[in-house]
Amino acid sequence: MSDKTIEFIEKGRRLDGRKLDELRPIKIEVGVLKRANGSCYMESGGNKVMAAVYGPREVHPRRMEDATKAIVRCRYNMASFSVEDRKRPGPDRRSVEISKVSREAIEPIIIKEHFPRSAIDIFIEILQADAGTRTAGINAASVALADAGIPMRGLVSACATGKVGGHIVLDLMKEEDNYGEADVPIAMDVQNDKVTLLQMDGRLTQDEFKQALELARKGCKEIYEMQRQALIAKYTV
Amino acid sequence: MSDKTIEFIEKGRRLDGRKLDELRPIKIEVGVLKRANGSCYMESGGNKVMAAVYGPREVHPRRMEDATKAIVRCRYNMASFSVEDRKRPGPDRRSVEISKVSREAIEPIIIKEHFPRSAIDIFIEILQADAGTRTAGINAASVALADAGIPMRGLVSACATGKVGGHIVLDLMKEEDNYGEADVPIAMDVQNDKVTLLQMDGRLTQDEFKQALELARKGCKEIYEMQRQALIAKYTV
Amino acid sequence: MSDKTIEFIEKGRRLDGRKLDELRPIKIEVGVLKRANGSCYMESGGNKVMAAVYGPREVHPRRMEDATKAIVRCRYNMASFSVEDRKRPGPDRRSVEISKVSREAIEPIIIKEHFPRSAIDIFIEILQADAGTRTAGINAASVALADAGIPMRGLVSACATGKVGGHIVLDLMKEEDNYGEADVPIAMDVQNDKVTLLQMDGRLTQDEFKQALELARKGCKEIYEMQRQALIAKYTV
Amino acid sequence: MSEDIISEIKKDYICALVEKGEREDGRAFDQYRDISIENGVVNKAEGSAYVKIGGTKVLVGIKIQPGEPFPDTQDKGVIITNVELSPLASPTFEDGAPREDAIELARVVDRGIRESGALELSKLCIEEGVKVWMVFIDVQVIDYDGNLIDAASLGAISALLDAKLPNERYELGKDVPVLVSDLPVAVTAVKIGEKFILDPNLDEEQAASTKLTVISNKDGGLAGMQKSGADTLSPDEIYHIVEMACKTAKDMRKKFLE
Amino acid sequence: MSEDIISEIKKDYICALVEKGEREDGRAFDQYRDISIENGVVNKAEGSAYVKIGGTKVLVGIKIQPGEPFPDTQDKGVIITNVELSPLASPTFEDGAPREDAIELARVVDRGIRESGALELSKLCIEEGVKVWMVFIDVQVIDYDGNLIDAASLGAISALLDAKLPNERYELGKDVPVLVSDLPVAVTAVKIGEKFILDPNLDEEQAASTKLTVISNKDGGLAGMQKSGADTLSPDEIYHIVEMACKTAKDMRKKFLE
Amino acid sequence: MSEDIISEIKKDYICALVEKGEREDGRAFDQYRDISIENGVVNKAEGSAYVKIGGTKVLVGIKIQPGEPFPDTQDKGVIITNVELSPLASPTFEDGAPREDAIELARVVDRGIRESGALELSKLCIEEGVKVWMVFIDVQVIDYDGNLIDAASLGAISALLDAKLPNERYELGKDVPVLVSDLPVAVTAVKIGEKFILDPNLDEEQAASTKLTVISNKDGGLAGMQKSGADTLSPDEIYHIVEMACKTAKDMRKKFLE
Repeated sequence: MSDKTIEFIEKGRRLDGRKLDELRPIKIEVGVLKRANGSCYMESGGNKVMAAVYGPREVHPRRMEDATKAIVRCRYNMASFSVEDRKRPGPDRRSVEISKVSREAIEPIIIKEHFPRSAIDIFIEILQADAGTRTAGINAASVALADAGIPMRGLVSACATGKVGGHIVLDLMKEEDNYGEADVPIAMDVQNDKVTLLQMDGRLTQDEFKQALELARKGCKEIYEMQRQALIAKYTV
Repeated sequence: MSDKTIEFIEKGRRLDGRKLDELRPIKIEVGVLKRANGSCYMESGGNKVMAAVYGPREVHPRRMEDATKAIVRCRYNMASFSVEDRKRPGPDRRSVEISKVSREAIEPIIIKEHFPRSAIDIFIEILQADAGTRTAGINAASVALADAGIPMRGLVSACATGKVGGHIVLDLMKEEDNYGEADVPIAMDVQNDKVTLLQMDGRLTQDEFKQALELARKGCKEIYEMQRQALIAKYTV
Repeated sequence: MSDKTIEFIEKGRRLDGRKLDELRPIKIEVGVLKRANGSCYMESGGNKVMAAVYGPREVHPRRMEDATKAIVRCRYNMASFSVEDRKRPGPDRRSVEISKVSREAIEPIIIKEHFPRSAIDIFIEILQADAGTRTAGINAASVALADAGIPMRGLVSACATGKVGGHIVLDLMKEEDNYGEADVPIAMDVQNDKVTLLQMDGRLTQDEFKQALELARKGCKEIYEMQRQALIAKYTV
Repeated sequence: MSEDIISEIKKDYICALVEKGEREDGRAFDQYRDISIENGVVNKAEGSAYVKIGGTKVLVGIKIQPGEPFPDTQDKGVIITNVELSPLASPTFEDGAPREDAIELARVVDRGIRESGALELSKLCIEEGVKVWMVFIDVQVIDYDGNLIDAASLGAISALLDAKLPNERYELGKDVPVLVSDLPVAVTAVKIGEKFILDPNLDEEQAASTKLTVISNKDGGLAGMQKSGADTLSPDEIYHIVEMACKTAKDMRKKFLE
Repeated sequence: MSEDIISEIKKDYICALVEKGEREDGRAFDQYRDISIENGVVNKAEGSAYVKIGGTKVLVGIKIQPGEPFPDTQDKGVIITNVELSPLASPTFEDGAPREDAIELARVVDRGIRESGALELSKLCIEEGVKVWMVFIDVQVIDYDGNLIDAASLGAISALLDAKLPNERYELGKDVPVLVSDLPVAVTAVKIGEKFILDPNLDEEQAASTKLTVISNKDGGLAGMQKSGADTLSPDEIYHIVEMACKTAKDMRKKFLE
Repeated sequence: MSEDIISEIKKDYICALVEKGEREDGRAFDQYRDISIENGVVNKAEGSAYVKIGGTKVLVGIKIQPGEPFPDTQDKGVIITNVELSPLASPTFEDGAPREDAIELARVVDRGIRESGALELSKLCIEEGVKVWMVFIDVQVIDYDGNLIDAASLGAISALLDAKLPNERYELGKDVPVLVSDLPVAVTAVKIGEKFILDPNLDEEQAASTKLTVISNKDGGLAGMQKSGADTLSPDEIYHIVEMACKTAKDMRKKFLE
């Protein structure tokens, strides 16, 4: 978040021509990988994300297993070439945190009790990054879980809202993320109107935050619809 | 150890006004932590040290356990902000060595046979460092063990002696440690007059070494008395 | 491999006076270590190599064991002082690869079925390096295995050939390795005329490669004879 | 945190209490345990704060040293926040690589300081493109009895208020206090059953299904949020927590930071 | 790769097929699965290639940045090749330190590019002794169904053909394509029983006792070889593979790289 | 060192022998096993020594390279000592991060060289504040049959006596011998029952309850001490060991270093 002067909004349109409450274009492909039990490739603006699910499968190391339910693990990773300056391979502090909050964003909708002593592993690879990779990853992972046939209470849909040039906008692009005033990534179980991921960076009044959350609700609903359509298209004969 | 010219001793007094055989002020607080089974906070000159003891408890990993007695483990650590130049978190070679010699200094007085297949874990955190952290840590750990109710043959009491400006002195302060001629950290089971830690850096004649060890004996006795008083104060109704 | 102009071959002789198909002097000592089950010290040109074999012994960690045969492990390591610029201790990517290909070069001749659920560990230390350390290490390890009494189908013998100044030559020395056109390390089970290690760096025509492989065959035979003699000398009363 | 898992009985007991509007230690739902802060406790640090919230104790030390700026912020100082979950503080903290808990904790504390504008990074520039102040915020957890994040955040801002730029040591003039432009305070609520309580102690933290930390500024606005834990929150629940947190933060700020 | 170990029955079946001159998926012994390459798929990379060989998928990204030359090659650019066996790509790829497989794979791909002369390192010098181009070849394995090495090698050279030197970004003039001087192609054969087949799929790879990768250049000459696996090869078997590999590489080069 | 733990019977036997004034291999209590030192064995190293004490073998190599001085000792060279417990040397040495034994060993050897004044660090300055000699003392343990510390210490000083400053390689003039100003020798005693013996072999080391290493200089003074192991020593026992060690060191110095 910085104070660099950019005219983010002109005549109700953003730098890329979007309206304030408009998502970037989204493309979803289901079941694209051979080895994984479930997978999803998703593009969202300039983000390109691959998610894969393995499981339910045996837990290694054994001492991590839970006798009453499946454990869920998640690894968010950025490919070295996904960002402007090459990223060193391997986890850094940022990706460890995102792996954790992504897992916690997804876990509530998984019916873990069906698979005691087993693991459900979610892998998210960011192949090209353009602001909003964590929410894109959660969206893809949610579809990949469905593709893997993991029993779920619904889907998780995620997007970021934020404050840019004084306005609350949906789905921040790179410049808005870098130079905007606040960034609020949110994930929801849309069918039950429940928030599963909530983070906030930057500065907002309480009122602005409410607006941001309401806008995210709208965005998540739209994404949910696209996720559902992609799954239907895949699984309808 | 360097040859920098400092007038360490003038009229029998040291830089901070102490006599040659005088300890720095010591403050001991017993049982200061809630979670640990035993704990001790100690100040000794400019050193501030916290020690905690956990155990006897299960051994992880299991293959380390001993069927005939408890194993003792010790971790000496310096907080990043405890020294002039910030220390990177995590163990370095120095702290690995000090952890080892501290453990070996303490182990002889623990009656390990009482607790087969279990572990006694000693954690020493240096919060502020001012020469003599290892001996301060051992002193605190010894009291923390007693506070944890671990059966012991006595207490371990430790202090450093050294050679400064040609004199054998007790309990080196920072400048004496940096620019003095020799440093001899010693720990003793005072009641049995046995040495449990002995290291020496720098150069001493055999005679000087004897003087240094005798002086340390005196210092350890004084510290023992203070440790005992602190424990009595804590446990007397 | 570089294009630096060196006159590698003059009147059929190389920089060190060797003929094109001539090995550097080799010295083999069998059973030089007390603790290892088998060992071999070998000098080959300027290379000084120690190999040790431990096993068959229990496998740690247990999950690596094979119920039908012994597992073979191999660690190739260069001492910090073995090369011109001090090498940082510990494995680097090069040594991980060489450990793998060395293991695979040796494994085919070991009769692993004799020792289910056990491990045979091969350790190779390069004490002085002078081009051809991996083949020297394999030669030493092969003798150390025999010294350890591990049942084998034969011996593995290894050497490098390469292209230097337009000629195919045997057993590259440092300058030839650095500035020559190609390098082909090869290991063979000479008695059965089978190749167990084959790598190639640089550029060769198919015909040149055949020449290189034929020359390596000759070199391996000579080395095999020396390995055999060393073992006979050691084990004949 | 396997060893920290409290018995199902204890958990049920806490849930039942909360259901009835009560807490184990008699506190109101929005009531903190006793808080104390001691500054200037580490003389080798440029600033320090020893914070106790009930049984939870953290020591925060600030070290400030000159260093190189990042290539894309040549005229700004650098903040580096680290949390050490010392094994001294809990039977479940093990030696070794920092766990995801420690990393999340450090990053949330860091964002609170950074995003609130508490430190003006441009004031920490010594020579543009060459030398800037590196501000290390090191949180040493001493005793873990729940709600680390509020303790660590409070310790961080309090230690910064205590800190001086060590100009003299680097021959840059006289030591001056670090300029602190805002006073972010983190307040954490956890969900137990369908209720929300502030400042959970360890047992309550174990019994909770999820938590939400809200960091707010002097002006009452938000400077950061972090939901943690695998349960959901409805938008209304979130608004409720935000309101409760901002109100409580105001009291804490007045009492401990102003 | 324990979980990848196919059942003995499956293995016997594959061996029996090969013995009869057949393959599971009906291919001839020297026939590859369908190959496709897509370039320019990652806009943050200076070059990229998404390669599919049957079910195997790898994404190769080229990043090019200025850096310091090595002390002994002051006038030469630097190539750094890395392979990530993402756990996404196989149930047997675990998170953590790179395994010896990944390291071997990266080093063979690297040597193919380096030794073939595909990149003229002296053309990658910006200022002798001070600044040269660092060319990072990062191979991300996306789906692992056998024969990674050929896919990774093909992806590496294809991504280099797609790559531009980012002169503009570093104020060094206009962006220009990376100069690629040769087109090395890796072809891998595995030994099943006494036969040799190219481009093994995962099952065939598991059933094989050893493999040999042969990298050849535009002029039909060899630019690298690597035997892998704990079985032997006779000299004649090696010559047979080399010939088969060079011929196949020529076809692949014409079809995908020229 | 679990696998190294000798049987209780063996241990009792050794203790009983020592009690009677005898040792397994017939040595007197203050008698070393055969010692041999070979210098100049590694031509890539600036100095080297291959030391055998009975079955124990260590190879010490000295590498000397220019580098930057530490900020607080701008006019002094740098000594870096490292010990590798190669898995070649013992069934109990595993691959991986250095164990506390290796670290302690390296640090004691290092202090012996450093504190004795054997190397005058100010003579290792090339250009104050800019460039100094970095002296790497690398101890490779080849065969572990007890008393590593004496072997490693002896190897370190002997390799330094063998070492040359590689001035020519760095265009700083002619190569000259490293100036060695003192000859520290480490002598280690172990306690078995109530007795003390020098130079324990592996079995004796296993049977011992604690040990004390005493490093002494040419002038007979002490230059370092390290007690190791979880048993106690009385002051008188310590004085006894010190005396025995200094006397023995004098003989070893004369025989192997002067």
